[in-house]
Amino acid sequence: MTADATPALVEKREPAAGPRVRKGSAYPRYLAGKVAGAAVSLLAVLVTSFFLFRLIPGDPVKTMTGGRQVSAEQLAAYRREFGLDLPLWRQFTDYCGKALTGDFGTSYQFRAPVVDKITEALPNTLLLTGTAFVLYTALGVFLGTRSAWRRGTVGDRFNTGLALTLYSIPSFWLGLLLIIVLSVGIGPLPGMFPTGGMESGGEEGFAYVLDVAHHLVLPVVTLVAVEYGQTLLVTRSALLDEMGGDYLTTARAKGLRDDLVRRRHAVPNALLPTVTLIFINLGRTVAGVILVETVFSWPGLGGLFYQALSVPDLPLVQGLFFVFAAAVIVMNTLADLVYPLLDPRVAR
Amino acid sequence: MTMSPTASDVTTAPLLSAQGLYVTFPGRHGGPRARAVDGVDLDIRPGEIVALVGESGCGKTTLARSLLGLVEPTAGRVTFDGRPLEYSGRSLKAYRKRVQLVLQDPSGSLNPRHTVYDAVAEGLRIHGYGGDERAAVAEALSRAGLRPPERFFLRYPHELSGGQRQRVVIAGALVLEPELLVADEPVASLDASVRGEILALLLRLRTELGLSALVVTHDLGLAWNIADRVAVMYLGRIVETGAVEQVLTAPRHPYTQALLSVLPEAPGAPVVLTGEPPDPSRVPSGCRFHARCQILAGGEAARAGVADACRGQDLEVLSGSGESQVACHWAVSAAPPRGAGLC
Amino acid sequence: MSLLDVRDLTVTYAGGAAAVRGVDLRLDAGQKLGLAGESGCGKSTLALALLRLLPTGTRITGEVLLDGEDVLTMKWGRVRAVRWAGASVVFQGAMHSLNAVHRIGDQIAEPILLHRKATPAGAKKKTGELLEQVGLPAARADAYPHELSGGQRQRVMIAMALACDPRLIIADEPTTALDVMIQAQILRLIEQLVADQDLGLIMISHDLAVLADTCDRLAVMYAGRVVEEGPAVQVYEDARHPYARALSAAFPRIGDPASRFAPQGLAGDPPDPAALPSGCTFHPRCPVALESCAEEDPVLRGAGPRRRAACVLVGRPADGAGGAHEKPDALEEARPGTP
Amino acid sequence: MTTTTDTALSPRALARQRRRASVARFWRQYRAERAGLYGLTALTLCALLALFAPLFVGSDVSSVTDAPGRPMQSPSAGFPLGTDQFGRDLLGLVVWGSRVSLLVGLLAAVLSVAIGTLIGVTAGHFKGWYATVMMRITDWFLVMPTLVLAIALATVMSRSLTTTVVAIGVTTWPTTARLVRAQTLAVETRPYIERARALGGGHWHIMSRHVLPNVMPLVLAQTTLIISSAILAEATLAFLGLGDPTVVSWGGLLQDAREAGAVSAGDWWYLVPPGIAIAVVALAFTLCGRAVESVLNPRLGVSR
Amino acid sequence: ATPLDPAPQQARAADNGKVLTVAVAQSVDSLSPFLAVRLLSTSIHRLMYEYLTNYDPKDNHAIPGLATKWESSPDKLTWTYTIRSNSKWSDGKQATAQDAAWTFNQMMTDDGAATANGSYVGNFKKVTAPSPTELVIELKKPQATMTSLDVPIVPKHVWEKVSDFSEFNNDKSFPVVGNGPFTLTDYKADSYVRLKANKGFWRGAPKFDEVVFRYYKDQDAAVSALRKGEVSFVAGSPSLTPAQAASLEGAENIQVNDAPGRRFYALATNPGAKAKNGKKFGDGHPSLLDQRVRNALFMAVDREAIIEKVFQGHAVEGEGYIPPRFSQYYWKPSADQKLAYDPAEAARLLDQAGYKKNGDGKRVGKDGKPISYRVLCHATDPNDKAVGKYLQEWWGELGIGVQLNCLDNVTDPWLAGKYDLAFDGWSVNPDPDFVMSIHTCGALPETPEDTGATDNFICDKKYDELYARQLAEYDPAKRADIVQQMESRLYDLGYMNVMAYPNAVEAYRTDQIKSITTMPAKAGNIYGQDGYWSWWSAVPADSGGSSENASSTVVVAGVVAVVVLLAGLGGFAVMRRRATAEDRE
Ligand SMILES: Nc1ncnc2c1ncn2[C@@H]1O[C@H](COP(=O)(O)OP(=O)(O)OP(=O)(O)O)[C@@H](O)[C@H]1O
Ligand SMILES: Nc1ncnc2c1ncn2[C@@H]1O[C@H](COP(=O)(O)OP(=O)(O)OP(=O)(O)O)[C@@H](O)[C@H]1O
Ligand SMILES: [Mg+2]
Ligand SMILES: [Mg+2]
Repeated sequence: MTADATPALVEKREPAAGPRVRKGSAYPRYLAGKVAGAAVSLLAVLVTSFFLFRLIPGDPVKTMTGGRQVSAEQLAAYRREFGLDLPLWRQFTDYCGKALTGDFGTSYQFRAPVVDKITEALPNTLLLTGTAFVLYTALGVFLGTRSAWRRGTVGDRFNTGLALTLYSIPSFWLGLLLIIVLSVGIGPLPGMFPTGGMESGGEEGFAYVLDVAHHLVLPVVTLVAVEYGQTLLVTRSALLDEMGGDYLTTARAKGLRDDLVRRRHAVPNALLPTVTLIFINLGRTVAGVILVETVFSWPGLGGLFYQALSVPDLPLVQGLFFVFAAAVIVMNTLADLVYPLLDPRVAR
Repeated sequence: MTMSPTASDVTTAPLLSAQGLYVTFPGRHGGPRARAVDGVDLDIRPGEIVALVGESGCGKTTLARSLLGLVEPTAGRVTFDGRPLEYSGRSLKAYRKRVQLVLQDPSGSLNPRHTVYDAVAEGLRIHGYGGDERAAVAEALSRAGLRPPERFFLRYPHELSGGQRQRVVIAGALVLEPELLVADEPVASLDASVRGEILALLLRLRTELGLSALVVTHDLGLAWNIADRVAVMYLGRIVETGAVEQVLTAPRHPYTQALLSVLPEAPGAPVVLTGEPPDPSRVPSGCRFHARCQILAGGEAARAGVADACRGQDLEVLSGSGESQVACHWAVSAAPPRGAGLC
Repeated sequence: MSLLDVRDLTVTYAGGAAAVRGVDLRLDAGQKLGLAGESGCGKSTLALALLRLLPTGTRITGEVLLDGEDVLTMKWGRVRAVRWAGASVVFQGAMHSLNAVHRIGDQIAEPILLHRKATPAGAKKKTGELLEQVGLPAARADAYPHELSGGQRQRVMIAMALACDPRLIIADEPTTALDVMIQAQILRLIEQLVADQDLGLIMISHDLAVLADTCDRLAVMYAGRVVEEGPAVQVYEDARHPYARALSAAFPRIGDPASRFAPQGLAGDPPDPAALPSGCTFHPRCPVALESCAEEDPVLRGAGPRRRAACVLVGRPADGAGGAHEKPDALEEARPGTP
Repeated sequence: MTTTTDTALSPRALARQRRRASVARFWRQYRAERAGLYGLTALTLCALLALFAPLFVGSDVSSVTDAPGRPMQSPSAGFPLGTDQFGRDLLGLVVWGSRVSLLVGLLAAVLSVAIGTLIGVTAGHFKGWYATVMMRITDWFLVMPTLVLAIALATVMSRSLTTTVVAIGVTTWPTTARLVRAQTLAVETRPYIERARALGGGHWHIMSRHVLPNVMPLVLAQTTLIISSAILAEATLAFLGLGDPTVVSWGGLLQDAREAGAVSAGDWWYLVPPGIAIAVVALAFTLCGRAVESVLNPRLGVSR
Repeated sequence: ATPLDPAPQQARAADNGKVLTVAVAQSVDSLSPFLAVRLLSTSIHRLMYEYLTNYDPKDNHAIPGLATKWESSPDKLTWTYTIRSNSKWSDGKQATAQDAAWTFNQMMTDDGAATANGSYVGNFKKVTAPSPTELVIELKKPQATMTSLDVPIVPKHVWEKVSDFSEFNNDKSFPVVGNGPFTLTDYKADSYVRLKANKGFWRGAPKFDEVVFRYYKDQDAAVSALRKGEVSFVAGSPSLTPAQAASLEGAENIQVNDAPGRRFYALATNPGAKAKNGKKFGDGHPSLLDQRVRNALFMAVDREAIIEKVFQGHAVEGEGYIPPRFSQYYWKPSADQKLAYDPAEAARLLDQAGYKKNGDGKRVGKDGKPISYRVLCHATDPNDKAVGKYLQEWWGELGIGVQLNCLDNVTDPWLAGKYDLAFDGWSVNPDPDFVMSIHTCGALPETPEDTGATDNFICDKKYDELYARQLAEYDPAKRADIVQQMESRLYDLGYMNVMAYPNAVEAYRTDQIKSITTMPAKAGNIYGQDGYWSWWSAVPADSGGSSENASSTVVVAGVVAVVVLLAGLGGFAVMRRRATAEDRE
């Protein structure tokens, strides 16, 4: 503002740029910061996975050879092969160095690069969790919104009650029951769905897609049932929080119809805080899918992890652990990155 | 009745004194540091009530907090009873037995989970009061006008009205028998009808206990109501100070004039300054008010030949003592103080 | 026919709190009515009731005649049409009254598109004009609320209120959270706009001094009821109701030696609308309460030319006009003493 | 409203009276939450059942050598829920299992919440590097997939109840820490903290007298909610065969059922009751937690 | 089998053929014959490749495989195999002695190639193929396994291109060239392995057109799949549970094959682990070195109860070391030698050995501390845990504490000798040499750092003498006699207490499999045979032609989709209606 500005009733001039940083300039920095943070977290996970699993009692090489007769030289050879003869810190630096180039070593039990084993199983897990994620998020948000808007009604009580109940059910148990009821079939109910696996094998083209979809139903239903409740509850309470908002009174005062007030103002605002949760949930679901994969024999990461732990197949365990944690980190970071694009209030 | 009952005379040694006080905060997003308090000298003598007025964000609260040692000044020092304030835990604790703070928001100042009794006794417990805690609490409450005190002991803050809450806060301060009360906007959140009671209480305490007080406010009427002396703050610095009658009836600084002119009661055309409160992280050079100064913009300063000084020449920090002073090139050079009456 | 005629309006919240109890108010076009009273006395409730914006479960009785049409008995469709086009509101907390995730331009344009069936381009143009009108560059339409300062946001609210050229604007504490200087800016702005466009204005505040300065007429509320009403300056300077009097005394006049070291206050707590005292609701705090005040709930009665007050000491039916003379003395004596 | 005017009360008595009053108030409000009452009733029943289990089932329910029935008997008058693969009475086992499941849930939740609260409060109160380090650690734990980490921990340590408790406790605290820290930060901005500091209160005073009581409701609600997830986690770990095989717990029963092939054999009585028990208890804790949360509404920081 | 139930899915049709689907619980570790060690993978290799010899399904004696006949030099150091000329690789090339020689040579020279079966060639001096039909193996010293070299012979011309045997998993390009009864055509990790019948197989084409091994992590899912007809055969891991067997027994069209197993299930005792160089290691409880203690412990184990309660009849009470299935070598203790279940006698023995009960009723060791044994158990084996519970109670009665150490992976404490007792079990081969050899002193590790072939560190002079004698004995009957003496010795020592011989409990659908060869043919098992007999011999049931399974899948999926869609639309409509009805405030 210049010195000879006439004190006027109202300012006509744009005030000089305040401390708030405009979107264009700050977002890249914010983005860089978040990405750097995520990278640091990933490194930390890398370190953890290395040391955590060294704590598993047992000599991996002896375990690997499964009690077959092996001479000390041969054992030493194996140790050399897997780099286990080096001092821990060397193993660690080697491991980190390789991991940074995407090489997690060779699985002890499968004799295949860990990365290959993971990339083999990852799409299956993603298919399962992705489908479930889309469904439970949609369902949770939809029902949560309805519940909040009709708070206190029978429908709301039923919705929240059901969500809480399903939320309290162990997923594996629900999966088992679903297998009994819908897969094996009880009473007059025929077994409609396959008992496990991802495909019957042998189908091609559209039949293959249908076959996989058919196999997908029960695991997805299980996941959706146990997961949608949280989204519902969070959406509901976020919307209830928003419903006291004065801006809704403003919107109503403007003469907007009730459903417009909800659609245009309340719900979008309430969903913002849920976005983070939704993303984080996806990350966690990827890691939490172990149980469902076990129950439904789904050929995904969960099953692989379980097999790897019992050996312990150190490289595979480490790789999988890294992937699980990375899923969470990546999703968290995505949430961080998306949030400011959606919510203009957040630091840009 | 124009003089306060205990109007302090200018020669007594100050009880609390700030000398060249600077407080800066780190700027946001790596921006320049915010100079919240930017060179303040201020004395408070025993038994005196000083009002610190100014618009929002000018640094009043920060100054008050630094006087209590709640923020460490970047430069300058605070002296209490002749001794500079030390920032070690122990000496701060001892200091805070003698100087008390009352905050703007009485509801916020009371822990919702503590009863009135606990809230008042808290200070005693912190300082390991040896005497009869119950009696002390009861006395402080009744002194603050909550009578009979026992009726309030077990109440929770939410069971009290705003005025009662503020009385509890004041009682909590009084129970330690402080020598100085720093009240940061003590009535800003209270209803108009209730606030008079609290102000009356402050005045009564001054008469009964000889308490000195620094009352921070943005309400000039409040200063007129209870203060002996007023200091007008602008952008981290005191720009005009003096006896209440003088400053509020015959303001010399253009800023004070503008503040007074926008009061609903004020005669004459209001001088509405443009824009928002200025930003302490970008204090203009020269007179810090020059960018918004109606005198400068209206050309009066140029006529007085100080326009360039206003834009480029820094002003001295006003001394903390009681006499009437103004930090304005124009007021100092050109205009003799206007009549003492209400213009 | 007056612009707004509120008759015996009573609002009871679902919990049983009688927030507004039989209020009568009139407002002519081009007139400015101030509504004062301490926190919780029902000012906002009254304002919301005028447009039926209160939450479901609230009981509203009486009549709210807006241009002769009763808002309370309208069909919802009509109510929505009246909202904003007939009467608009400037709410107190602009930060919360604006949707934080929409651009302010869109928020201003929303009612225009809704009520005026304007094209988006037309609405955009009008939005720009409105912003200029309240002293913001039209380009700021792209800003989000958080990018504006408190005063600017309050101006956006005002611009929004003007969007559909309403006949009546209800300003609910438009300046409370603002700094003195900004407060002055906003008040000037409102005054100017009202004068330019010949609108009816209801301005709500707890700052009697501000209202007296801004408005033509002034109504002072206490516990859900208007206790005094009359020309603004008269009510402020010479209130008839003891509460109104106490309230106005709480605003010291700088330079007035009488208020030096003599802050005026009113002892006691504001009443709880869910458990109101019997009789005159003010009697527990009233410095001049009579025995009968605990039983008799006085209605508004004439207290001079175009003035009304609800106090037994005012214009007792038997006393006729003479009553107006006695009261000031009686009240003067009853003033709470200064320490 | 508390308007007791007993004049001869010592501060201690006052404190006690105050506490009693606030408990009474809490209870009054809790009673209004219907779902919370259902949860509480269910919990009380479960707790009583668990406590007095030795009285009506006897500790020899889990004995395999003295098993009274034949393996895998379907429900009958003698065995209302049938028998397991050793011929033990399943009703007795489910009742007996409640002891372990509740105990593990409780201990794990207490451990988790204790860690979380400690870290949350201190990280919220002390700013600077301490908070940074603590929050980094928390974040780091937060991105660890809980189940995976718990499985890993359970694998690393020997199979015992302690392992289960530790594995659950150590993996679930970060959410509590974050919540508590956020709440602590919120409380720390309250003027009464400033007032306490101005009165001369030190860190300990502020944390113990102001912050902790104000985060307690949150912690209480959080504990209840975490117990529910800890019970689920215990069941999950046991189901994956990572529990102590020698103790009877609901998750362990489910795993036994599965290992015995009860699912495909259609022996529903072996599979359904433990699952329902888990779901009911988890639900009950969740309901209680939500009720507590809504009564104390820690987000507002004010108990009304 | 309800009216609505779509008729059990028939043997699946693909390329108009009969498919035999086998549910398996193990995942494939590797499809490379040089790397694979798991039972599933080696069984698949049996189907994919020919081995030099095979086992007769009736009595397990060696019969021709890729080799039509074989002879050894008198000193047993040179073995000459005649390779058949009617075996072709699936890419049309002839399988020759060169392929066999190359396979063995790779294993002898490349560490990677020796990973799985290196032990067979450790003693080989030289392997040559003088002609396409002649394979000569020269040994360093005599080797008993020369007619049971369980090594898949791979096609040289294909495998030559492999650079790193330790990482080549043979699962990238299909079909995989082989010469067994089936050809591997497809594999998806943790999903399925698909093999196609080799129509030109020399022994005759398999009856099924395809064999698919489908992976079910969960055994219950596999059993359910069998019930529904999704799979034709379920083996279980290691066998179906009693409850599953019981429920399947009543089911329509399902045959439960409860075959005498080839496994023994034992309780091994740590005899104080030591290496050949005399170094002792591990920390076995010293009291267990006293034979009376070991015997007492075993006498307190009620084997009948274990058979009845844990195995629910699907096992045979354990006595000698070798299961009765191998009748030739089967031995059982005489009445007075037998350590029958007798807790009182056990207590007496313990008292006698000086381990008396203290005031708390606990027996006290020589160190004055109450005795508590760590029992190593496999967390993945329900039987271990179940029996463990019984042991806890039985031995608890005796005054001895039991601490069950159930681990996913017991190898490590086991090899380190850090246990007191352990659940043990081996599958016995037709030739008992291996299972006998693991209890000789020679099997001990060279040093504590090595891993020996030993099972649980037993080293007994007398046993070793007998072992040496049976090695040199070529008369089967006499050799059997010596083996039985060894079993007797082992029994008396009490380090290896066989509790049971679990049956192999499997089930298959009779509406999909008409007949199938078990091994031994009379009361034998199907899955995990020492040959390819079961799958090669399985005859499809003649059901009404190929089933419409694929289409029924489509139908079901379609129905589901339609229902979901309708429900969604209906819900949406209801909601819309209500929304408009409630369009107030
Ligand atoms: N802890 C802090 N960190 C950074 N900046 C601060 C901090 N405290 C205050 N400030 C800044 O210092 C300046 C002065 O703040 P202060 O609170 O002292 O003003 P004030 O005069 O009390 O205003 P108000 O009337 O609104 O209370 C403001 O610009 C504020 O943003
Ligand atoms: N939704 C509600 N439900 C129940 N009571 C309410 C509700 N809203 C307001 N009240 C009560 O009604 C009374 C009047 O409230 P109102 O908001 O109208 O007061 P106000 O005069 O606007 O006060 P302020 O100056 O604080 O804005 C208050 O006591 C308040 O507690
Ligand atoms: Mg302040
Ligand atoms: Mg209001």
